[in-house]
Amino acid sequence: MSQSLEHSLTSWSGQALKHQNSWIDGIDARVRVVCSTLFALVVVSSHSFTPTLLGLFCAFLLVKASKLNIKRTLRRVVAMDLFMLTLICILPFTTPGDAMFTVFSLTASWQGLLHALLITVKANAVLLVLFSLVATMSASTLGHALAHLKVPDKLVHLMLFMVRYLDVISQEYKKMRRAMQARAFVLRTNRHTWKSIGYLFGMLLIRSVERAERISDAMKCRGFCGRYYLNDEMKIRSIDWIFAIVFISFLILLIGLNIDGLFK
Amino acid sequence: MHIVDGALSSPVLISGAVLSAIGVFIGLKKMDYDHLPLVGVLASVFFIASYIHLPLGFSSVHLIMNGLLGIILGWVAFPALLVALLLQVIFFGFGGLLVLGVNTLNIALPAVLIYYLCYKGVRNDSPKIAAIWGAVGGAGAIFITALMVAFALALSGESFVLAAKAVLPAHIPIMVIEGFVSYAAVYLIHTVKPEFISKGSN
Amino acid sequence: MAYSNKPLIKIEDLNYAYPRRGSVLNAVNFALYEGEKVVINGDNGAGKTTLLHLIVGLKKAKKGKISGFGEVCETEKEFNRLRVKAGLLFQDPDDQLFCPTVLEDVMFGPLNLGFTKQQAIEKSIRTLTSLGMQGFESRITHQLSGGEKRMITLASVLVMEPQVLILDEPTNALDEKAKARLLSVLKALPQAMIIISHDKSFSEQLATRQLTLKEGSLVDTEATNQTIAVA
Amino acid sequence: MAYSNKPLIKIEDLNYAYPRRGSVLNAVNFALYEGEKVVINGDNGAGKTTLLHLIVGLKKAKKGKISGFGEVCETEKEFNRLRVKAGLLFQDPDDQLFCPTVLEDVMFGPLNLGFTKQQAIEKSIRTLTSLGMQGFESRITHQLSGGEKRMITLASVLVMEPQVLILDEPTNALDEKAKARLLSVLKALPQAMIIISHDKSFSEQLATRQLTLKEGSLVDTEATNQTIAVA
Ligand SMILES: Nc1ncnc2c1ncn2[C@@H]1O[C@H](COP(=O)(O)OP(=O)(O)OP(=O)(O)O)[C@@H](O)[C@H]1O
Ligand SMILES: Nc1ncnc2c1ncn2[C@@H]1O[C@H](COP(=O)(O)OP(=O)(O)OP(=O)(O)O)[C@@H](O)[C@H]1O
Ligand SMILES: [Mg+2]
Ligand SMILES: [Mg+2]
Repeated sequence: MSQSLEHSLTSWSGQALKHQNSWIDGIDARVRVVCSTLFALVVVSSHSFTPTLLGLFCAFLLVKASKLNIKRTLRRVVAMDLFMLTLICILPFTTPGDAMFTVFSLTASWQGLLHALLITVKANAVLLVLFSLVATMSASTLGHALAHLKVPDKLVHLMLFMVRYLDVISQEYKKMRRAMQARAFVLRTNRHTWKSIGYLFGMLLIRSVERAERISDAMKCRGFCGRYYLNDEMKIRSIDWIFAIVFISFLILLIGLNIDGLFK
Repeated sequence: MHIVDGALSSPVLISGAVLSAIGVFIGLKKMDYDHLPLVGVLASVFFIASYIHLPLGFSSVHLIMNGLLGIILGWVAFPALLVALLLQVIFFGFGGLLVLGVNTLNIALPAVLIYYLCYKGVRNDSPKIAAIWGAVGGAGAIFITALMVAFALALSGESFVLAAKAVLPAHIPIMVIEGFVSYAAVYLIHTVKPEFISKGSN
Repeated sequence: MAYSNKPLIKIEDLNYAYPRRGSVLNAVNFALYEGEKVVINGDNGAGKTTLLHLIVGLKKAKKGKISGFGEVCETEKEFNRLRVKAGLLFQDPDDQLFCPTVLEDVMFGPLNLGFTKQQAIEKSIRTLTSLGMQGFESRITHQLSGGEKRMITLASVLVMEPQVLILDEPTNALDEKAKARLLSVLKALPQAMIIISHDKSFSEQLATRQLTLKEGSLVDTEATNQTIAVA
Repeated sequence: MAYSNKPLIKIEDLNYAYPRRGSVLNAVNFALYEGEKVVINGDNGAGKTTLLHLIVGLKKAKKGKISGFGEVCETEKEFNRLRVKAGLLFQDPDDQLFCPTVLEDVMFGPLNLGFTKQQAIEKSIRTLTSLGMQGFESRITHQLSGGEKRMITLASVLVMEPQVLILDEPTNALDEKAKARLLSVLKALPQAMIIISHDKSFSEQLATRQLTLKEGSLVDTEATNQTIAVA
């Protein structure tokens, strides 16, 4: 399980999650980022099941609409849900309330279970919306969108640099790792393993720093004078407005359901 | 250690986000445009650290290496880790969007603390002594991270106290491993390219 | 061939040594004239890359004089002016392509030179088109193949309209097709060039003059070949 | 030459393709016998490195059978056993050298095999001496020259006493002197070898058999030369 996730991690170099073309790809990146952030805000601060479940339902619709590769999406969600499982196991015992059952004189409460389930639903809903709206663009598009949303310049360029060199450096890592493997190195739980990995990591750092020096040199050669530039025109079109309005109306509905819940 | 969305209470989320924002702000102030390639490249090295899985008995743990990052980058660790964590949330679903502030704080603040704690030590002339400080930094950062995760959980409600208590022991093996790995890494850097540790920070 | 008598780039008695290492360059003398395409051969680690970096002032020589376009270069500012006129292509294209998309990367130079965004875009697209790379503008740089990366780095240097091109192993990691393509592009360019290359057939087709960097100094390739033949 | 009739390494019908790319290897068949020194030529990007990595299981073939020393290898564990007996020298020495000092790097293999530290040190020093690299033990790997790095990586493979040596462009980045030195070392070694090399004179002096990797399959070099001569 964690193995397969590790694999997708090592081969990621800033590309979007695997998906087929859909109308969501046509929507402005900024709108998608803002909508999913608002969605997260509303869903996470909800108190009752109705709005969160409705949010999860909406997330499912979006996953369907964005034509994400279901297998890969599931792999990521299940990884998180395994973690949530521990929460579901612990919370009923630590939350006081109506007894559900008792083991070893520990009482599991319905309230605790519900609380754990609520958290699970929220976390899943947020993730699925992120996957379908944001992860369906490449990391550099995301960077451009963030720049337009007035995220500090340095932060955006830091992200773009990181995405750019992730692939280069992970290739170097993989080559060195393979060379170790070729000399019959097997990962074990012992000091030899940790020392070797430490050396590998240190060497990777040194090679990366040397590369950073070369990149700086290359920038100087092109007259770099302390400024970076981004080029892209993002235009909001009517479909973006429509999507934003529909989505935000839905969020307002969720908020309304919450207030209703409060008054009851 | 990523906390997921929905678990923490709003006050914890908000204070985490505010504190992280301050850290990121200081980090960005300390980072010149000239340093961007270096920081960007190092941030990707630490992204890669998180997919180095080491076996631990029947299970496995992945490296975090925030201590070493802190030693090298100081306050700049905040923006570097924020970006790395953001990408991990969006493209891999590790953690969550609203807890990003808390998660960044939990990993980056220890890095900065370690920077001040081990600054002198890792710059010692003897590689062995420097490496020992590196090990202290590596293990110490995980320790502080675990402590902060526990706090964030405990502050979010009575029902999380037990989970919070479990966090610390669960991190002890990782502490040991990171200690050894950081020892070797600092030792290597010290023998191969000593100017890196003394120069590559600000 | 009649050269104009003023060299574009001139190096006199250049010396360089890395810390904790013996000297790498030892009294190197060299001059590049208009219209020349000079190929520099040399073993690995001979110091070829070091020489090129010294020429454009990325490293500072311990001793020796570098003049570009008639001016002696010493300060960073002077070298900065030299770098605009002498475009350097790095050995590893990955070091040079640091912007997210191709167009942004090619635009980076002109924007630094003070062109407006609109002008920079136009210049970039024109350069890309002249290299036959039209349609690549919005491609993501790190997802290109080796040959494509090489062409884009060339475009990002050419867009600055340098008078001299300095190429560090441009055929590195290229397959035959990409190599042939690059060769025809380079042959058609009017600029004077300094080219490092291990590739015999490539350099023979391109060079107007061949030099070898050996034991820290530049010698005529033919001369070395003769001594080998004699020995 | 009389070969013992059991091949050390045998490949049957090997296929490989990188994702998002056409097939690289296409029904490759090959057998290596005791005492052979097989040179594999091939253009850049022909898939030579890929082939070597498949043989020792660093990449997993999509289709085909690899057997080493009489055993079919499929799982990671089986390949690990194969790797102990078949030492692979990487194309770029920098990828292989990750320890701070030479001695530590050479010791890495024996330690993986379960030798004690003391034994590992003794073995390493013996191997270094046999390659004429005594005195390099405490040198820092990152600061060695290309030729020295190559020799150290060779030592770090030989110290594991493999029965087969697999060398990926060992003369890459070597100057003439270092090349001659490596040639004499390799000639003196008793192991069977698979060598990738672009260097004609080097491979002619070393090879007992020459193959060419072309369009995804291995063919006799002489055969290809003849077809070229005919064409
Ligand atoms: N930063 C450095 N610190 C110390 N030594 C260095 C450094 N960079 C290069 N060297 C050494 O200086 C020598 C010349 O290096 P250089 O890169 O100029 O060679 P080169 O001729 O370009 O080789 P190649 O054909 O491999 O590119 C080499 O021996 C190299 O090891
Ligand atoms: N990780 C990878 N992902 C995708 N394609 C790859 C990868 N590694 C290699 N390739 C491609 O596979 C082909 C074969 O590569 P390989 O490295 O085996 O060639 P080679 O014969 O060793 O070349 P060289 O002489 O340059 O070393 C090349 O076209 C290369 O671009
Ligand atoms: Mg070079
Ligand atoms: Mg190869």
